[in-house]
Parts: sequence; C-alpha cells; structure tokens
Amino acid sequence: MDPVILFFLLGLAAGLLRSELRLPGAVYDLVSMLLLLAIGMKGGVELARQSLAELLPQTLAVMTMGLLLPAIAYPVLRYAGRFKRADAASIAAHYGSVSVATYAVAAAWFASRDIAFEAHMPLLLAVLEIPAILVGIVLARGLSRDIRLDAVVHEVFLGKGIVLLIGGLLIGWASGPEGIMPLAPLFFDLFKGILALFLLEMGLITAAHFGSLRRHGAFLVLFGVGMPLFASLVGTVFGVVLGFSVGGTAMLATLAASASYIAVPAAMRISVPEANPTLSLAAALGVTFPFNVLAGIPLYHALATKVHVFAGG
Amino acid sequence: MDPVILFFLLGLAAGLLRSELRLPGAVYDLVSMLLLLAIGMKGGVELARQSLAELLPQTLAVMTMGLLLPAIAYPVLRYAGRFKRADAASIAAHYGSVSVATYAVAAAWFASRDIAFEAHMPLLLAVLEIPAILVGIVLARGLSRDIRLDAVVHEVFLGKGIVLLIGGLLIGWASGPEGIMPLAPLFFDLFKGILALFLLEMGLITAAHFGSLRRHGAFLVLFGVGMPLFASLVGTVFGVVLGFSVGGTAMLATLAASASYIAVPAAMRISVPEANPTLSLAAALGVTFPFNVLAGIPLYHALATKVHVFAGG
Amino acid sequence: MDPVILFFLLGLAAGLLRSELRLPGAVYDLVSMLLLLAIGMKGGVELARQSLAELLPQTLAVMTMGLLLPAIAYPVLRYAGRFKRADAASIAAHYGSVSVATYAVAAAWFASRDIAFEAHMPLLLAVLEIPAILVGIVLARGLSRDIRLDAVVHEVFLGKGIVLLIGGLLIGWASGPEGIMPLAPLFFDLFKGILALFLLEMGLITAAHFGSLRRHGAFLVLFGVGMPLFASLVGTVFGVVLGFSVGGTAMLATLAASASYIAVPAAMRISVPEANPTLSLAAALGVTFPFNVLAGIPLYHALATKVHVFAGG
Amino acid sequence: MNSHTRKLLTIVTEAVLESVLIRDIELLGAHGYTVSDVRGKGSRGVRSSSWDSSSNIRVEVLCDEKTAAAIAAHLQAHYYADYAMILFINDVAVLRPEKF
Amino acid sequence: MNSHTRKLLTIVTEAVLESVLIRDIELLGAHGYTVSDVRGKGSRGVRSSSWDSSSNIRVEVLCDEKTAAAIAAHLQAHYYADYAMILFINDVAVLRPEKF
Amino acid sequence: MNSHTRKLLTIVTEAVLESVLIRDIELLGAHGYTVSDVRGKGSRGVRSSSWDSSSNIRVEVLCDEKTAAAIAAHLQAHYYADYAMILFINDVAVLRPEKF
Ligand SMILES: Nc1ncnc2c1ncn2[C@@H]1O[C@H](COP(=O)(O)O)[C@@H](O)[C@H]1O
Ligand SMILES: Nc1ncnc2c1ncn2[C@@H]1O[C@H](COP(=O)(O)O)[C@@H](O)[C@H]1O
Ligand SMILES: Nc1ncnc2c1ncn2[C@@H]1O[C@H](COP(=O)(O)O)[C@@H](O)[C@H]1O
Ligand code: NA
Ligand code: NA
Ligand code: NA
Repeated sequence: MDPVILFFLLGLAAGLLRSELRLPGAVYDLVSMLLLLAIGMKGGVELARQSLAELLPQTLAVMTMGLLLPAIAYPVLRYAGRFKRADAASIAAHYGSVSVATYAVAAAWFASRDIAFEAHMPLLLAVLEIPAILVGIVLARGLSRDIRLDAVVHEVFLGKGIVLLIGGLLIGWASGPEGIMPLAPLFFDLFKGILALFLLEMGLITAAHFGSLRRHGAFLVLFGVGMPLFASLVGTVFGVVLGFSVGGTAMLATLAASASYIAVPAAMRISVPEANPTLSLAAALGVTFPFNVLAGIPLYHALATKVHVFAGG
Repeated sequence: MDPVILFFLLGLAAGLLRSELRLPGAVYDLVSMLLLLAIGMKGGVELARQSLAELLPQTLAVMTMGLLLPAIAYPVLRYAGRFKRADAASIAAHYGSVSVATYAVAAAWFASRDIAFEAHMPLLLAVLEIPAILVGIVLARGLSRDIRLDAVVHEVFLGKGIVLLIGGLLIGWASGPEGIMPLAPLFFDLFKGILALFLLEMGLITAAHFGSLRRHGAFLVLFGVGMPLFASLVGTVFGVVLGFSVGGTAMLATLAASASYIAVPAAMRISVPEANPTLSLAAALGVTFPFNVLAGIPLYHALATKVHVFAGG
Repeated sequence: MDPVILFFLLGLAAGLLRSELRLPGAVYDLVSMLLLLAIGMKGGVELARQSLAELLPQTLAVMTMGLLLPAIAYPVLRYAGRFKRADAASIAAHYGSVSVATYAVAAAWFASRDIAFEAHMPLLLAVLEIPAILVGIVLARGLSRDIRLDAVVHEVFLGKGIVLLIGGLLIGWASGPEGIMPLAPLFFDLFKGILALFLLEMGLITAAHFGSLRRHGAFLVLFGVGMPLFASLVGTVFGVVLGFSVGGTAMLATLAASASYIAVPAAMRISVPEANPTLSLAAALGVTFPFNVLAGIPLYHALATKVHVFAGG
Repeated sequence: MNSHTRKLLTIVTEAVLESVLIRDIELLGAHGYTVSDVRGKGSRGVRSSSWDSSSNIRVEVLCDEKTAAAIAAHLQAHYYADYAMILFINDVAVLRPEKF
Repeated sequence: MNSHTRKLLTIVTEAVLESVLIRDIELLGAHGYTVSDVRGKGSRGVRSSSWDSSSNIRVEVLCDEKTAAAIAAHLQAHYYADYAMILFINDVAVLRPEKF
Repeated sequence: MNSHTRKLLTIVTEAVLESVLIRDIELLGAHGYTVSDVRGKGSRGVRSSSWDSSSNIRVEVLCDEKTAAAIAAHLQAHYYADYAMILFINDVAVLRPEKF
C-alpha cells in the first residue's frame, strides 16, 4: 500500500481513538497551499506544450460533465433520499465538483505504477471545481430568486483553492520546465511528504465525520459509495470520447468520482445557508474520500483499462 | 561542533538576552511532528529486517530499565532532596522516561561520526516513554488510591508523541526501505535542518527555565547532572548485557540519561496535579538537556567504548 | 521572468482582487525565519575565508553609507514633501535601512545569471539595517531629548531579524562549508521555493498598501521611485570605491536602493510613535519594493556594469 | 477619569461568515470591530478543527445601544436560522464615548 | 428585541486541562462553550510559550446562574489548588434565553 | 459561593506594544494579565495581517478599581495619541478577591 495512504489510516485511527493529535490550522493551510501550487505548477509546465485548439474543446466537454453530474445526483437525493431541497442541492454540488486531495493521491498512485496521464489534467481539475457550484445554487433557489451573485462569484473564483491552482498553472506555464527548476526542491521533491501530512489530517477529519454518519443514516453511506461508482462510469465515457489515454481516462473517472470538501462547502455555506453542511461533509469526507483513496482509484483504473481494450480493440 | 548544537546555543543566547525571537506554536508543532514521524519511520524501515524473537526480550529488558530508573531516582529526590512526595515522584518519572530531542541530537552526532547503532532503537525509544509515567503515578499515589486510570492511559498511549512515533514505526515497517523512498525528501533529507529549528526553540525554552533554577536551588542542578551520569551507567550495563554494539550501548546510555519534557509533563499534570511542574522542567530542560547535548553524548560514547573493550577483550 | 517574481505578482493580483488568500501568521514567521537564517548561513560560510583586515574597513564604509542615506532623504521629505518632522525622520530611516526580501530576490536574480558577488554581502546586509534607525531617531527627537535608549537598543539589536541574520552568519562561520552540508537540504536547496512563498505574501501585503498610497498622494510615489534610483547611485559609488566586483557593486546599489519594512517599522513604532506608520509602509512596500524587484535590480546591474567599464578604463 | 457606558456586543459564529458579517456590521453603523479565532461547541455540534469550514470566530463590537440593538436584530433575522451563532451584550465603561 | 440576562463565566487556565475541563463543564449542565488560545501571567508565573505544557486557554460558558455557580464551585474544589487558573463571571444580555 | 466584584480591563492595541504594555501594567500594580492575538478595524484602519507590525493583541487585566483607573489613565496619557488602541472596563464577580 502506498505510504501516503498509511498516513491517512494513521490519522483515521488516531481520530477514532480520540488521540490528542491535531495539525495546527496554520500547518494545514501551509500544506494545502503547497499541494495546490505544486499541482498547478506541474500542470502549467505541461500546458506550454499543448495547443489551445486541443485544450478548448476538452475543457468545455469537462465543464459539461461538471454540470451533468450534480443534475443527475439531485433527483436521487431529493426523491430517493427524501432530503430537503437545499440539502439535496448542496450534496449534489459537492459530488459534481472535485477533491484535490483525491486527485493528488491518484497522481501519486499512477506515478508509482508508471501510468502516464494527460499532463494538463490539473487544468481540468481547476475547471471542474466550479460548474457544480452554480448548478447547486440554481437547484436550491431556482433561477428567479435573487441570489447574491457577486458574493457567489467572489467565493467561487477568488476562493483560496482556485486562486492557488490557477496561479500555479499560470506560473508553471510562464516559467516552463527549465524556469521552474529552482522551485522543484520545495514543490516537487517534497510533494509526497507534504501529501502524507495532508492525508494525516484528512484522516483525523474523516474520523470526526464518522459520528455524524451514524446519526444521518444509511442512505448517505449508500450514496457516498454509489455516486462515485456511477460518476466514474460517466467520467470514463467522457475520457474515452475525448480520446484520452488509459491513464487520463482513469484520472477523469477519479475526478468525476471525487467529491469536494473545500471549495464547495465554503461556497454553499454562503449561497445556500439553509443546507445542513454536516450532511454533505459526512458523505464526502466520511464515505467517499476514504472509499476513493482506499478502493476507488485502482477500480477506476481497471475500468479504464477494460473500456480502452474494448473501445480500441 | 555540530551545527545543530549551534542552533541550540543561538536559541539559548537569544533567550537569555531577552530577544523577541520566538517560534510560533504552530511551527513548533510542525517541526516536532516531522521529527517524531521521521524517527519512527527510520526505525520502522529497519524493524522489517529484524526477527521478532530478537526484539521481544530486548524490549522487555528495556522496559524494566524504564521501571528501575524512576524507582532509584525517587528516594534520592524524596530524602536527599527533601522534595514533597508528589514532586519527587514527578521528577523521577521525567528522568525515567526519555527525550526525543536528545535522541535526535545523538543520532545526528553518531551519524556524522559514522558510528552505527542498532536500527530498531526508535522502537526502544517509544517503549521507554511509558513505564516511568506509571511508576511516577504509583509513587505519588500508592496503588490503593483511586487513579483516573482511563485518563492516564489515554494521556500516555494516545498523547501526540507516542502516536506519531508508533505511527511512524508502523508506516516505515509496512512500507519498507523501497516504499518509503518517495517520502525521504521531506522526512529524511530535511531531518537535520528540521532538528536545527527544533533546537533553536529548545534553546529559547531552556533559557526561560534558567530563571526557575535560580529559585529552586542547587540540589536540582546537582541532580540534573548527577542523575544522567548515573543513568548512563545503568544504560551502558543494559546495553552490554543485551549484546548491543558500541553505538547501540552508547545510545541506550543516552536514552537512560535523557529526561522527558513533553510526554511526561503532560501526563503528570493530569495524573499528579499537585506536583509542581516548574521543578521537573527546570531540571530536565534547564540542566539535563543542555548537559546531555553539550557534554553527555560524547561522554556516554566514550564510556560505551571503554566498557566494550573491557567486556569484549 | 524569474518564477519567484511571478509569485509576487500572483499575490499582488490576489490581493487587488480581494481574494481570501492569506498566509497564516505562523507560516509567514516560519518562511521569513528560514530566509534570514539561510542568508546569514550562506554569508557566514564565506566569512571564514575572508581576512578580518579586509572586512573591517568595508564594514565601516558601508555603515557610513547607512548614516548618509537617511540624512539625505530627510530634508527632501521635510521640505519638498512637507511631511511633519517625525514622519520625515521615520520615512528616511526606512530608506536608509535595507530590505532582506529585496536582497534575496537580487541574489536569486544574480545566481540565475551566474553573476558573482562578494560572498560576505550578508554581513553588510546585517550591518546596514541599524545605522539608519539611529539616524531616524535623532532626526525625530534631536540629541538632547530623553530617548528610551535601552528600549531602542533592545528593539534594534535583539529584533528577530538581526538575531537570525547574525545568528546564521555565526553558525555558518563556525561550521564552515563542510560542516554546514547536512543543513543544506532545508536551508539552501529549498531557498527559492521558500522565497516564492514569501513573495506571495509580500504581494498580498503590497496590495493592501496600495490603498493608503491613493490617500497619501503623489509625492510618496515619486519619492518611492526617485529615492531608490538616487540611493543606487550612492551605492554604486561606494561599491566602486571599495573595489567591489561588478556583481558586488550592483548588490550594494540594490541594498542602498531598498527600503526596510520589518526591522525599521517595529523600531520606529516604539521610538518615534508619533510618526504615522502608514506613510512609510505605503512608500516602502507599495512603491519601492515592487519597483526594485520588477525593474530596479536589472537597472542597478546595468549601471554597475557601465560604471565598472568606465572606472576600469 | 470620566467614563461613559457603551455596549459590547460579542458574536461567536462560523469562520466562513467573517467577511459578510463585517460588512453588515459596518453598514449598520459600528465604527470598528475586533475578531479572533476560537473553537467551541453549541447546538450545532463541535466546531473546532484546524479547518476553516468548521472553525469559529469571535467578533466584538463596541458601540452605542442603538447600534447594538440594530446589529442584534439584523443577525437574528438573517443568520440565526441557518448558522451556528450566539450573541450576547454587556455594558462596559469607555473613556472616549464619541469614538464608539 | 426582547433580551434576558444570563451569566458569562470565563476561565483562564492551563491548556493541558482543555479536554477534562470541557467534560466537567458539560456534565455540570452547560449547553455549549467557546475556547481560545491565550498567554499570560499570574501567581503561577509566566505561561506563554509556543509550547502546550506552558500555554493557556480561555474557556467561556454562557449559562444560567445556577449552572455558573455549580461550575465555579466545582472548579474551585477540584482545580484551584493545583492548577494555574482564574475564573470570573459577569452578566450579559442574550436573545434566546432558552438556549443557555 | 462568596463572590466579590472586581474590574476587568480590556485593551485592544498594536502587537508591537506587547512588551512595553505588560511592563507598564505590572508597574501599576496588576497581579496578572492575559494576552491573545486578534485582528480588527478602528479609526486607524484595518489591522489584520499575518504580519506583526499590523496585527493586534487583546490584553485583559483583572484588578481592583483603583488599579484599573490607574492603568486606564496611564494608557490614555501615553499611548492614545500615537497608537491604535481601545480600552474598556466592566464589572465581574470573582471568587478570590485577594488575588486581584
Ligand atoms: N452556552 C455557550 N457558551 C459559550 N459558547 C457557546 C455556547 N453555545 C454556543 N457557543 C459558541 O457558539 C458557537 C455556535 O453555537 P451554536 O449555534 O449553538 O452551535 C459554538 O460553536 C460555540 O463556540
Ligand atoms: N489579574 C489577572 N488578570 C488577567 N489575567 C490573569 C490575572 N491573573 C492571572 N491571569 C491569567 O490566568 C492564568 C493563571 O493564573 P494564576 O493561577 O494566577 O497563575 C495566568 O497565566 C493568566 O493568563
Ligand atoms: N468599535 C470597536 N469595536 C470593537 N473593536 C474596536 C472598535 N474600534 C476599534 N477596535 C479595535 O481596536 C483597534 C484599535 O482601534 P483604533 O485605535 O480605533 O484604530 C482596532 O484595530 C480594533 O481591533
Ligand atoms: Na465529482
Ligand atoms: Na531517562
Ligand atoms: Na536603503
């Protein structure tokens, strides 16, 4: 098992045993900043090599996926799950968006198995963060109601995560592979170590959300496993149709399967305050994140391999 | 002189001159987390290569040493030092346990002199943290009195230090030397730099404890030098009897000589609250820690060398 | 463009767009500690190779420059700028002193162009921090008035910045190039990455100071560009007279041109409290720092090259 | 020493509200505010992680009685239903009443 | 705006006590609490390091008079002798008295 | 439970003043103090960076009326003109009046 996953399990165990272990807020901030910048920079360096003509349609297609997934999740939550409108919309938004930590774990998993994937994936990661938020807001409020649009746009586009990811992309793109070298020791060489620390804290946070799962019942658990499985299928289809490699398809499936727990919670809290944040975080953090990092990623890769054999053969 | 020791002296000087220099709490936490995890992981990687049959008796013997040392220190403190029962028990517990920072300085000192030592030493480090705490509690309260045992156990086994050390051990053990490689840049390559930062803060803390030494008199200073010297003899004997190498014997002597200032103070504060924490910290931090890192480690190594020549020759 | 400058621009953009991005205080502290220690250590390692006979006159000459610059800036601010006495004195002190961040950016710029400079520059950097503060206090209060001299001396010599810079110098000097190697991964290899994080925060801070510029008018902007240009001439002259290399001359010009925003603000706040700190920070951070890192450094290097050609015949 | 009575209004709520809350408070007439990071527990559960979306802030506003009442009413109307929030008010003595 | 008076009990004590203190407070009937990290000095010396075992916390509990008295009595009996701790109580106005 | 009234004096001011302020407070007779890191806004603008020279501290002093008045007067005379600073005082009940 990848040692970074062991850090997640250590955090989980420490959290469940109620250890005093806790990452200080400032350390959590530093670690997540470094991850976001590193992922962005790594992608940006590659962007310089790509033609815009190729990127634009892919980007648009992936945005469509980001609109589609929450639109599918919503009725399931609303009618099968019997959630209130705001709650269903908010949970749907979380699952339509993406988790940077899941991306990082998948990237590490792929790297250690020498599985290549499209290098501009971080761009798609950034792009996928946003559409689901807008869908979530519209689902909760309808189009007619007055939405504090400025606050939403601010929250969405100028949130810490997006600024660092896009900023990293631009810096990587402007610097190119040569120019970025002096920054490699901090941002690239330490990447896995930093990810390990981050996952330690993720384990602690996940443990804290197990409790609310118990209160909010079996449907959330089911949804937290079923939705990523379904979304990974959607992601695989998009990957194949867009002509991605096996690795790229698996990565897009992983992104589709992942659920946001940073950008979306903050945006929903401001724009759909009547949604109960405990529900979406319990599902995204308590079920889907561990499911994806422990079982999902290899599964999605196996699926992409199968589908590529089938499609290509 | 090892540059990490210069950082300790810089902190000490800055503290004594009342500079505004101060490591933020979050940075101290980060730095100590990285040290504990790194020490654990380094040891864990080696554990994979050891047979359990060999480790178990050593572990038990070392635990015995951890029970023995505070039991010897207590009467000295109680009768020669005329400390109150709780204070004597608490100080004894500090000296029966171990200091991770001292271990790290010794490991760095040994490494820069190419002195090998038994690679599972971090396991013994973790093991030694605990018995002295239990002895301290029993000495303070007797066996009859109702002790909040659950709180004590929680404090002792789930304290940050133990969780990170044991967690690191397990992660290193499960990953093996190959698997751990991607984490090496953060946890192993930066180790000495991180240790330097940690010792800078240790110097500042030590300076803050010099004041209380002046108030609490000469006996603490004497004890703070005499106890590690005596304990290093005990550690040397245990090392030789257990068949350790010269380096391993010197390291066990160092561990025996070191006094805890993280795990034990926290545990004592909860379980023996009537003990004055200033006394034990003044001795452990104001005297014993600087004595060990500045003079003790080379001394213990010279001792181990002598004894091995004598025993082996 | 150097990628570290891109981090500055990212911070600037995020700040101006009012993004929520913010470096936690503890992280800012850590990052600036690492920079100061690294700069000091790098210089200290080289000091070992220098003869004291050579260093002393240079050090004294550079101190003179540090007395001269604020003495020239003061009348300009007082009479052309019509600032109150305390404000003129305080701004003058900021510009007579130096900015460690500007030094670090220049060092990185020089390194990436293989431009050598005198290796004991960090010593001059440390030396230059102080005289301007004393000049500023005297300008504000005269020599007669009772100044809390002890508080000033404490603030100046025991401020975090000086302690870390001088501490790093001493550690580097005592350890030598060999001894310092184990610390290189943290302090030297990560240097540029750490500098990038620091400049990200500098961009955010700069953005916050743009607002006060708007309120305090055009003179500050003019002064914020004109003063470094003039000071760089003075620095160039000193560099040539002291027999520095082209790189060394350009670096001394850069130091002369840079304005303090850490040590001096803190010292002025305590010793000249009636000076408005917003004015000096708006000029030093809102104008001079970005001017120097974006345009000044190459300019000063071109100037030094020209003058050396001219002086050298 | 001439002292005058003013109201100190203290709010403990979700960190995510910091910027909107500050905007509201200033619009309602407060001349200043002080914010600190805290953790805690209330009817909406434990809020104490190293993690923005589940951490709290304490906002203190020193103001006259009318402003305090206006802010309290506004918060009650707009945030009580959906956010973890408590609010309390006490009398304090200040030296420069015109400032608050 | 209908306001009611409740007690705000503030404790400043050693950080190491956080979890046991919180347990005690909840057992004694408080419905919530707020904690923040502070530093300070008192009869037991300076407590202000970056270091858990010598740093302080401030715990605030908003509750009715009876609960405040119970908590104060409990702390005085169990912790005053051995720990750095101060405690004070003041009246505050709240909007939802049933909550505290 | 016997409780007695004392004054709680709260100061919010520039972080750079921490050490001089504490010295003054102790010289004026306070037996202790509690400090925390805060951010805020007042007549001297926003003070809320990760950056010492523009961040704030809150200093709390529990003391008798006379000491509170002396500290307030001293701060008003020496710091109000040049520093970002507010100060307020309220009554609190304490258990060990001799301590403050
Ligand atoms: N009784 C209380 N005493 C002190 N703080 C409280 C109390 N109740 C709630 N809080 C604080 O206010 C926040 C929000 O409260 P609530 O809306 O009840 O979840 C909590 O997270 C606590 O920090
Ligand atoms: N007079 C006081 N005013 C404000 N805070 C105090 C006072 N006395 C003590 N404290 C705080 O309470 C903690 C414990 O106090 P003590 O038990 O007196 O050492 C100190 O570390 C301070 O943070
Ligand atoms: N009305 C107020 N309510 C609460 N805090 C305030 C108020 N005014 C000022 N402050 C705090 O006191 C600091 C200094 O205030 P000032 O001297 O007005 O700039 C500010 O940065 C705030 O943290
Ligand atoms: Na998704
Ligand atoms: Na020991
Ligand atoms: Na200058």
